[in-house]
Amino acid sequence: MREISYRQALNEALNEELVRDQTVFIAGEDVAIYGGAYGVTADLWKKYGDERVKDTPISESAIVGVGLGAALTGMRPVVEIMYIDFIPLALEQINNQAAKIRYMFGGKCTVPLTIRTEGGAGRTLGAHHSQSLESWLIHIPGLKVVMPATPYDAKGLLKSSIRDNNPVVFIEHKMLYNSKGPVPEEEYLIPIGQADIKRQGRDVTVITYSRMVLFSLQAAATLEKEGVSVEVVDLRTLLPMDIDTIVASVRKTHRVLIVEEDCKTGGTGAEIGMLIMEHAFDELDAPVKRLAGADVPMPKSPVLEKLAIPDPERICQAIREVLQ
Amino acid sequence: MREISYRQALNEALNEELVRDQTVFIAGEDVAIYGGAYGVTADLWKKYGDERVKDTPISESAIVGVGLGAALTGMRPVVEIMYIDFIPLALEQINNQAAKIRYMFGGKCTVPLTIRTEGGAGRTLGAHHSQSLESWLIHIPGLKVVMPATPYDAKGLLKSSIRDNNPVVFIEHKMLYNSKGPVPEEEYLIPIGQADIKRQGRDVTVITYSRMVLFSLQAAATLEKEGVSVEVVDLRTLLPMDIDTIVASVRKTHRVLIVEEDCKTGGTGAEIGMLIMEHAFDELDAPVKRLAGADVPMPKSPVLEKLAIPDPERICQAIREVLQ
Amino acid sequence: MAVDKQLALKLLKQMMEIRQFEDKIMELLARNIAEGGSHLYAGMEAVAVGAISVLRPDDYITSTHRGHGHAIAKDGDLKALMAEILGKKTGVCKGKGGSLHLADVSKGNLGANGVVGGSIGMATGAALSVKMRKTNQVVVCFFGDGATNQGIFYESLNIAALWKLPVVYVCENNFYGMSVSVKRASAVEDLSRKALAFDMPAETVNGMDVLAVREAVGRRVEEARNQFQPSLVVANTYRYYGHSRSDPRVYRTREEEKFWKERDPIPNFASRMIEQGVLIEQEVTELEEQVRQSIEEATRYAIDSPWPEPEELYTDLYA
Amino acid sequence: MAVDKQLALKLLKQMMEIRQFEDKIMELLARNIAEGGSHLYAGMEAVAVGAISVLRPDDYITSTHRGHGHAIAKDGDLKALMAEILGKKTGVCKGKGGSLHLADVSKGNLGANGVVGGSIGMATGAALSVKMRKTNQVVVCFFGDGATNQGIFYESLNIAALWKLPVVYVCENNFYGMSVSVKRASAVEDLSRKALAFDMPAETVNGMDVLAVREAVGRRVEEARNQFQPSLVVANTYRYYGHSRSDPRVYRTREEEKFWKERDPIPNFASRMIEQGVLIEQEVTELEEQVRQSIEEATRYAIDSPWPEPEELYTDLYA
Ligand SMILES: Cc1ncc(C[n+]2csc(CCOP(=O)(O)OP(=O)(O)O)c2C)c(N)n1
Ligand SMILES: Cc1ncc(C[n+]2csc(CCOP(=O)(O)OP(=O)(O)O)c2C)c(N)n1
Ligand SMILES: [Mg+2]
Ligand SMILES: [Mg+2]
Repeated sequence: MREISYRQALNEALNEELVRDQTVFIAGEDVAIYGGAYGVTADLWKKYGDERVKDTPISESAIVGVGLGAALTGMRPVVEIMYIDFIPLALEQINNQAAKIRYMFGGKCTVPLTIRTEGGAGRTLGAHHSQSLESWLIHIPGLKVVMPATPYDAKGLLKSSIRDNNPVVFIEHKMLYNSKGPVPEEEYLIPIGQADIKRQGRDVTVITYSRMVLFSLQAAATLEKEGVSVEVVDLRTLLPMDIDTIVASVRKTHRVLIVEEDCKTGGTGAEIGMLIMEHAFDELDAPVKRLAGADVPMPKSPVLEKLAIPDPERICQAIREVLQ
Repeated sequence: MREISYRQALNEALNEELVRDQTVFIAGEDVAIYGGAYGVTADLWKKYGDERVKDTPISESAIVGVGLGAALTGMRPVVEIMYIDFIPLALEQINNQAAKIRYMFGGKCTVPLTIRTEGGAGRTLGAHHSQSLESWLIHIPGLKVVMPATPYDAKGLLKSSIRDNNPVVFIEHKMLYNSKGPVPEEEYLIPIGQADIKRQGRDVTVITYSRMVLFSLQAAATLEKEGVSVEVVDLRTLLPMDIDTIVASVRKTHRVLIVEEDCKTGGTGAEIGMLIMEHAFDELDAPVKRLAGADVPMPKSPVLEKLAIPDPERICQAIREVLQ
Repeated sequence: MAVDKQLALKLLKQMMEIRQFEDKIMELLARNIAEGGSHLYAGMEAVAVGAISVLRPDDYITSTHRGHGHAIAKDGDLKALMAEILGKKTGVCKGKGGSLHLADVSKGNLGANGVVGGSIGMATGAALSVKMRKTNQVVVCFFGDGATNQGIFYESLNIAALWKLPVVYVCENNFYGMSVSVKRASAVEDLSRKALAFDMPAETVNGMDVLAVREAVGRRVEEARNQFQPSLVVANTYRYYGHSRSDPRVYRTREEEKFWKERDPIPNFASRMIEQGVLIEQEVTELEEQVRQSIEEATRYAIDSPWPEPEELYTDLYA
Repeated sequence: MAVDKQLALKLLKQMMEIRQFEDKIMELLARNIAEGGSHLYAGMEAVAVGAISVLRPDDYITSTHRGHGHAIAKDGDLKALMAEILGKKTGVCKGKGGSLHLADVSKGNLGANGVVGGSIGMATGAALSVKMRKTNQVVVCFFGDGATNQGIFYESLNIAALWKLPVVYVCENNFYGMSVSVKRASAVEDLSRKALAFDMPAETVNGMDVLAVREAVGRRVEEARNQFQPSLVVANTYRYYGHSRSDPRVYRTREEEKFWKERDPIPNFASRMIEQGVLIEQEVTELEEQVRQSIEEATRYAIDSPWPEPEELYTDLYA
């Protein structure tokens, strides 16, 4: 199968959905002429023009509000918030409006709105361009939250997100845009809400998502040489969470490490661990362990940034601890 | 000891700190002439005037921004966000600016800013006036998060929050303003970061905070008649969390129920449960259980609202389940 | 603008419906039949009724925390609205929204909103949608004077002016945002000046005069519909009740209240229509009685309606 | 405004420092010695230098994502700034802030900001603080044209105008917010019109002319200091480099870039000073060389400086 980048996969998903459905349009800062801060919307403006690929003012709150209004009235917008760090500017519109409106209105409307954004550290951009705030978003009933790790998942899940009749926050990772992987030429969709076992294993389960999937797979490969068989569960969707896949894996390995890049306290890992406690306590041979980002704003300094998030080596070490 | 209301206790705390420190001032919507939507700032404007008790425009983002700028430059502001539901409007300023600035600037400044707000359901106000979003806030390193349940704690903790040189979000509960309790005449402080055992017990620990402390105490009283001894831990501060008190209680009872009003997924209960898993797994005779708000926007209908949050009866039932 | 009998009766009826609806809710709140907050529209009827009277049924509105008036004027069903405010299963939002979230998307009402300024972005997006779908619809976006201090108000007006969207922003200036007067909250007292930041046409109109509102908004709606020209109309008006039930109204004087009540949009419009020979006294009295009956009916309906089933707590969340 | 030799040398020196600092960083980025993003101020020097030249040392500024220029003009230490941009322990923020968070509160620089518009509220609050503390200080708040589309910009200007706060808002209009031109982002091209919404005095100034900026901001700062009169000054200017390192600048023409480079604030100011007999050619050349050396020194210092210790990951969080 051909290999393309995560960026390219996302770009294809957008292009295909723009072709398929005339109600789809894109709006966000620098998405048109510039093609997106990370190049995800490259060339779409040339093809579809201002009418369907819209540069917006730097107005995050209104970007989501406008997307929501359009979604409520017959369109299927894909809006972009350039960095997840700026999601707080739009969070009132996401949390109070987009996610709640259908329920508040007694189910009498739909909100087919996709909000694309990106997160994560790794480019030494400091505290305002390196966050991972997904745990806020999983705390918003009415929303779906998708966070793909591979080009294949990125394409299939973005297409599903756009077609979903609910508001979806689709979170990319800045360090994945250049990563490559197999993506079929023919069309496919990946259902929202299904985790994927990226590597089968017997001794321990690593539950993770986004860039940390890649690091966890590296760690698993390292540990294989030590005779440790690591299963890597890529959640792909954080809300709704695929508890069945998680529990099945715990039943198999009885030991769990959760790896997340987001800072630890109040992170998604807490929810995952607590779900395991609730659904599979008796299956556990050891406490579930979290390896997460440090509970600090992301420091600029490259040496500190590396220490602030998990890396393959520390994942190995944490797995060893879980196995003891 | 005299008994006063939670509202009155807060009002006294504000008044005493205004007297004590000329750099303290209050700003927020309807805090001056009106005395606050829930009356917490009553009469302060008459005493201190516009200079120190300031009505603001409906501009949540700037309210926090202005508070932050003043805090950075020699003042000690207490700003109010009328409902926690509107915190998202100011979350960029809270998360990216107020909480991170000291760290980003290498420790070369302090941010003595208190943000008062209120949360919770119970008045059938619907989805925009009934949320409990504290779990977002505990996910912000650099912040402190305080959530008192009694008039005594409210007063002592608000005074400590105002004197703290870090940004503190102080979350009151709309159903507690009229509740009464003993509060000494003489001045006292309660340190931020210390949980309080509101009732000693042997058989099971209930970990909770804010209004759910009262419900949990009611449940404990009911269960006492059935011969069950329930310990009720009131966290009081959610960030930093008093893990020592939690673990000590778990060591004693070996069974835990977490009760929170906030909706379950991604809530504070997940963090508490996961901390117990990490610090006291071997002490557990049963999985930690969560009783939390329903994962839905708060419905208006009084019958549904009651079902959407824990009540003493359901707390009793959940405790019985933990004991099985 | 000439007013024929049919129109006069329609405008008068809607204003009476709103007034009596609100008075009834005040009563239900006092009797603890209605629970929770309710921001009442009494006094401001001419704004919603005048503005919405120029719209097509398929045009959109967005509303506010003070949304009963807009909902009624946008062809809302009195029974379903009253039931919603009580939180009943038969409510227009199945009891899940309540007073603060009255909505009926099928009738073009994109909803009341508990967040001040919360629907201004949405209105702007709906206007983008109708422009893209080429349906010739228009959006009227209601909000209060207080909302003009919210960031999203400015962000949205900028986008509407920049992209030429068919939306008319109607600011209901009742001179207070809760207790804070416009003078104490806004650097400009003439709120129409805020449109200058976007080169957007703006004007101020007497919001106690249903025909004046109708005329001004009518003109602006036509510009929006035919030329994609957005605009801001500030309607000066007054709310009769306190901001919410518990408000002792210490921030305003009884004289000021009296001043505005003398300009009550309902009797003033009625007597003008009688003077002009469009209506006769008896028609007005009959109409009032007819409205009284429909409000009573709606109230009975709402009170007698069942509560939502417990299972409904979890329905209607995802599509 | 008469300019004496000392002032001319100071202004020229600071502008040269900024330009050479930015050129050096471009070089360090290319050589992968500097990592991450850097938004460079080259081309815009006259704005920071002109505006800050009228301030007292204890006056405050707030800065932007493009903050090197402001930091240098506000008496920043070149070594500590350069070290910060490389993320070194000796940086002004101990390597924790980086380019996007350069700050030195002790010198009145309340910091660069990674969020567009993120410091406008803060500047307004600092102005409230100085007014309450009666210290007679003034705040100058810098932001870009793009930031004038952020809600908090309007919320803050309203509060400043309403409360009469001693703050001068300086909009650095370089005609683009990243790739989006003012024409494509703002309903008004004349950004000073945005102050009309708050009855705030505003004016536009040639941001390539350090003396013009100095004169305009100087006047406004005095109004702020003496009469608590806030204002908006729009300085039209241009950034020479792309928005960030990876920007191919497809959204603007090479002719346009040429037009602005012909108006370069540094040589233009230098020759004007020479023409007017305030400076002589040689002084300019010597100054340039002196600045070159200090930038080299700062660079060497920064490169040779140690990284933060691992423990520092957890320090400086809480007071
Ligand atoms: C964002 C936000 N802040 C505060 C409130 C609390 N609140 C509800 S109504 C109101 C006043 C609104 O004033 P205005 O916009 O003038 O509308 P009016 O009530 O006068 O009709 C306030 C402060 C809110 N609902 N939303
Ligand atoms: C809230 C926010 N949205 C988007 C960005 C990404 N971004 C960084 S700089 C920039 C353009 C800013 O334009 P302007 O305010 O004109 O300043 P300039 O870069 O031209 O100096 C954008 C969109 C950001 N940093 N913050
Ligand atoms: Mg009002
Ligand atoms: Mg710019």
